[in-house]
Amino acid sequence: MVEAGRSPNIEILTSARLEALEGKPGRFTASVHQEPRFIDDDKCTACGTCTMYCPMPIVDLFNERLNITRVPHIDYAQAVPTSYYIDPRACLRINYETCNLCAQTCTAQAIDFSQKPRELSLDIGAVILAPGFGRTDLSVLAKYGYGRFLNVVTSMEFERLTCASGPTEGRLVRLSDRKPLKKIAFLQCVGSRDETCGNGYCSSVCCMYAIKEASVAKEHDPDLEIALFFMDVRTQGKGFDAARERAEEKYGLRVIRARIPRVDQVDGRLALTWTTDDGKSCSELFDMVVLSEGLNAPKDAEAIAEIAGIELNHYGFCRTLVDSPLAASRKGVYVAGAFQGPKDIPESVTQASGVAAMASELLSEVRNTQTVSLSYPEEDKAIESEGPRIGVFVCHCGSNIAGVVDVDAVRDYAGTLPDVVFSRDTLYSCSQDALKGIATKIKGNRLNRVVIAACSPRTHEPLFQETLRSIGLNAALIEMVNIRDQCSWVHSQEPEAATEKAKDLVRMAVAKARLLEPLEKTTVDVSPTALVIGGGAAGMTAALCIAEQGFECVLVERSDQLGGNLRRLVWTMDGQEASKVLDDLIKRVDGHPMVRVMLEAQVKDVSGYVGNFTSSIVKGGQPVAVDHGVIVIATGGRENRPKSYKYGRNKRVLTQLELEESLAKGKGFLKNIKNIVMIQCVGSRGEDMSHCSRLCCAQAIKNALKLKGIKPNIRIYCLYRDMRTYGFSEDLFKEARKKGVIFIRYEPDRRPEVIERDGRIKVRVFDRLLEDEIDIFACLVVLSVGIAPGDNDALARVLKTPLTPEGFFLEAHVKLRPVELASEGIYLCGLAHGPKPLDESIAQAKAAAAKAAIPLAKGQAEVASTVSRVDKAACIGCGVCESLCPFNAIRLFRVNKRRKAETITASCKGCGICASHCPTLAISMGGFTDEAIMAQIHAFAGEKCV
Amino acid sequence: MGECHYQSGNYEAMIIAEICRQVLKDVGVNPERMVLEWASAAEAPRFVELITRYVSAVKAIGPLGSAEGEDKEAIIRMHLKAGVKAASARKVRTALGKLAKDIKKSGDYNPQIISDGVTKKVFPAFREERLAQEIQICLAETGPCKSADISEKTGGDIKEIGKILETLSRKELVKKQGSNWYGIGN
Amino acid sequence: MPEGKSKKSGAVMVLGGGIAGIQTTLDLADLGYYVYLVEKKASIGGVMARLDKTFPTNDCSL
Amino acid sequence: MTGGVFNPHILGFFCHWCCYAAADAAGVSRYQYPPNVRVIRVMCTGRIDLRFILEAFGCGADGVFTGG
Repeated sequence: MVEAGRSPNIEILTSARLEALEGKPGRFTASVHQEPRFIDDDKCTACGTCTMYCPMPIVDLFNERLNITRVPHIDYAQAVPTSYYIDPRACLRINYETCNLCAQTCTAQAIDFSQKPRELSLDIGAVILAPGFGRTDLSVLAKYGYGRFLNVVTSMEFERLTCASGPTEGRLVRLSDRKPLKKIAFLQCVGSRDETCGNGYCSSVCCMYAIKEASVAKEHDPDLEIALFFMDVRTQGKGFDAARERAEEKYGLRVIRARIPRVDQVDGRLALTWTTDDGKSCSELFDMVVLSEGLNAPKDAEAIAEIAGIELNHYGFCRTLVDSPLAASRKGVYVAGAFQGPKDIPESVTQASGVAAMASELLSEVRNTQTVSLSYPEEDKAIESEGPRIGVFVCHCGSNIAGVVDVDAVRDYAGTLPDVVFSRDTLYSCSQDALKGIATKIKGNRLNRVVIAACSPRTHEPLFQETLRSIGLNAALIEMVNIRDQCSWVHSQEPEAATEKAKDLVRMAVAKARLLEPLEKTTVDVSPTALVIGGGAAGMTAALCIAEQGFECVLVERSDQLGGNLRRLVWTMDGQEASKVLDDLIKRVDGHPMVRVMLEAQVKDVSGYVGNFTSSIVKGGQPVAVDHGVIVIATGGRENRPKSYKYGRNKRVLTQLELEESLAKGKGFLKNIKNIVMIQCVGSRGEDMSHCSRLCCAQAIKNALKLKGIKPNIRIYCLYRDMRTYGFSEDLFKEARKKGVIFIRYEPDRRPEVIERDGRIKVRVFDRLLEDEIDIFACLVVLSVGIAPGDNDALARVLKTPLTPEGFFLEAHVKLRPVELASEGIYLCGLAHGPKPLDESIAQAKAAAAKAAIPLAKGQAEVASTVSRVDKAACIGCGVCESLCPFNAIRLFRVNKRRKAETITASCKGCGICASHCPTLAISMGGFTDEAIMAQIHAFAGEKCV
Repeated sequence: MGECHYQSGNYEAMIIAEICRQVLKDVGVNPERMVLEWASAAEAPRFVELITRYVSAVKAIGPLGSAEGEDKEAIIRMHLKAGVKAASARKVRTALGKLAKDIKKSGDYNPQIISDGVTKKVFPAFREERLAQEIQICLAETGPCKSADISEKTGGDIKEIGKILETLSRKELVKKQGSNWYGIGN
Repeated sequence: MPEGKSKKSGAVMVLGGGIAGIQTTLDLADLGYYVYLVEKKASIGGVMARLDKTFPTNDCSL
Repeated sequence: MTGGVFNPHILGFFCHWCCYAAADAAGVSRYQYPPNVRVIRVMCTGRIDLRFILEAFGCGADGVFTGG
């Protein structure tokens, strides 16, 4: 969020909404209406005085109405833009021309009631709709006693209760009497899979977030008792099942398969009644009931659709197709996140990068035409090489620091420290005018090291580094001292101790500043070509998308034809012909001038780093060297071949894909087939493979409906553990039930058995409702076998990237960087990342193409300056650093027959593990050298150290 | 155990914390003076509780040195000075590096494995190097003395000190004359 | 390629400042486009900013 | 030392991303805690070398708090 706030090429328009959108793709005009904030962002320093003085309390919407705040407020401390705003609805000054207290008390004079609403007209090339989702409306919640009983809360309210900066500071208490909680119940599918409120779909995320909220609650209070009421446990994301099972076992969460119809209150506690599978009826009392509310279409969906000229689906979400999941119905308008359909954060982030790629495709020829890149004056090497001339600036931050710390005393004390030639206090060092003042003082006194004693470097260091760069001083020659967030704010009752601490911290910073060295921000040239490994649906989509963005792409496919698993698919989930999608992709790939396809080719070795990879690809026995800047892994996955269930030993036992292929050959195949038994999770979730493959339930239902379409009176049984038809595929599940498909649930410890007797096969399964074993005679048994990882070991070793325990590639961060690998410049999409349906693979391929195009678009990769540097003479080539580095950013090279370590600056993240483990202390970290830290330790002791 | 921004940084810190605890015990400093805690960016209340609890714990232990024993302050300071030298010695750091490498390869960072690894592979090397450093400091400061006085001053038992004196004399850092040992200015 | 006199605009409008809006805005800026991020509330972050921790890693959501 | 009461001198090594950020968040919410800790910011707890901790104690620190 912070980066979005700072980039010169991003303009955040808050309290604004879209009024109209005209024009055609590449040439739109959008008119936007913006309400005033009544506080000037640049001036406001978020000190909070206005909130203290405002007499008008209002309900805090950010905290789900659980506490009160004042008219001038900020949603939460780390909000971006980091400035307060006035809520006009309740403001006395705006509505009744009285009060004006906040404007008087604001020391930064940032409050301005003369601000008016603005109408903006923006010339844009593409529109991306990401308005998120709407909340479940009260009528649905009221069915469960929400609004009548205080202790019935929604999951969002529960989030605020567990949040450390929330209304109860993380203490879990009953809202009715603030007593600590003992027993909590989570009700699933509130406002989802519920015909009565029109939301027949499944919201895909509630099962997983309920488990998370339960675990967080147990962390707060281990002896809490928690029960969760599920219909199907739908935790089908990557690593989700594993996380859920760990949580259930570690926290003793009780999972009950029942849907609670209503909630009653019995002497202050909440009563739930339900019947279990075996007919027993139970009822229990709970302190709190959390309603896992689903994700609705945004409230203003119709308005957005009408203005943007796009179509919605029958649930009010944006309508998209399986083979182009990110494009809304109007060309040039794209959709990402929950507005396209209920989804979790990892998928929203993936789709967000995906639509960035589509916009970048549409506007590739006008790239960099409207962005501004800052230019800096030449660095003044002379000053930097002189002896240390340190300037110390001690900030008042209005009263935030000066109210507790004696700033003058600290300023004078700093003046006495060796090498400090200038010391001054400032009222607000982060305000525009103070920064200019600091710049002139630095030039005026020929300072070459700067110490800023103010707030946290985490938030403000870049701001001061920019100031240094703007006057020709290297950005590394600054050290910040946190005397606000970690001193005055937290020791407000002990002013002398706080002042003493501030002096010590300044002394330590000056000691470090004395040893600061200018650090080069090295940039690395990027060769503008991408290498895509794997020619399946994901690989082709990624290659096409990179080429459309204007960059050359080499597509390597092991087999002799493109298509991968897409070749075996017959129908997509929304009924399109899969072969049409396949042919279209292949035609566009073969026809694209920027894509070079290499069939029957395999990547044997890859060397280099982001921007400068060189791969040797073996094609027809001959190694071919290819230079490229980035790599996209799209090696796909493989249909699992189960060993059990008589598969391979009886020709009437097929997999879902095989069924689809034979159905496509013609109806004759079904001539004397009357009974079909489908078995879900074959080989998955605990058998050959531990993971759930996410798409087999939907695929089974699709095939069942195809069968019923061809031969309506055919009998189909589906034996399942959890029907995981998440999102809109829930409709298909309902339709299958309507068409008479019989669903029988089995427990993992009593899996169905395929029995062969004199040529006929039957399936024995324990039916929980009848509490007895039943045998179903089957003319055909169809197994949903799930997706196993391709043989990724060879490629993983070549690229030195880790694999997950299940054998898929491990992404850098499951939520924030889902399509990137830890090592820079390598991206990932499709089944190689994990099992997923076609539309998610395509969206992920676009996302990978977007991320891969960034270094290509920039032409240069800028490298952080706090990287490691190896002193070759001291290095004895022991290799400890190479083995410990999490980013393969330090490698051993042969330097005239001796082994020496060397940093790969582009990949180094500056964590410093190598430096702290080097036996000969040969590695120094930019900005955090051993000497600097030792100097700080000695300064910490002050006089005490000998 | 919040997730470390650099993925494995916090695991390596656990190994260093373990060696530090064993070293502090060895030089007579109360190991509870050094703690390694985890608090993610959103766990401010947990952080405050950790700091408050830790400060009162240190208050209970008392000032460094005098809390460990009335006359011990000077000796502990010498142990620590030698300890820093030992922690910079290549032999010790290689042992630590190798242990970190093996544990990372095994991927099993549970505390028992770490503490066994440190006890067996790293701490002995550290203790030997510390004693060696102390002998040289001690001889340089107080002049020649018998191995018995050395072991009493450094806290190492006679056999241990004997062995180290052997290695030091082989490196010509010390010389034996009669029953006294002399430091050679290196 | 677009016909007619009007050249394409090198800017993009993103409607909605939640996690999806912010992520696509950052990517577009990196890809060399000027981005207008239109958010109806007074601060960006959307629903995710209200979450305490987010699955499956349970690290903070800021 | 203020008065007779022993006031420990503690050195903290805080990791920039986690513990240092938690300390900032504590400041924003204005939690109060004892002022005895002086903080050195490092990019990661993995950066903390055994030498630093021993040097700190050698220089008279009564305690070392490493936070990740």
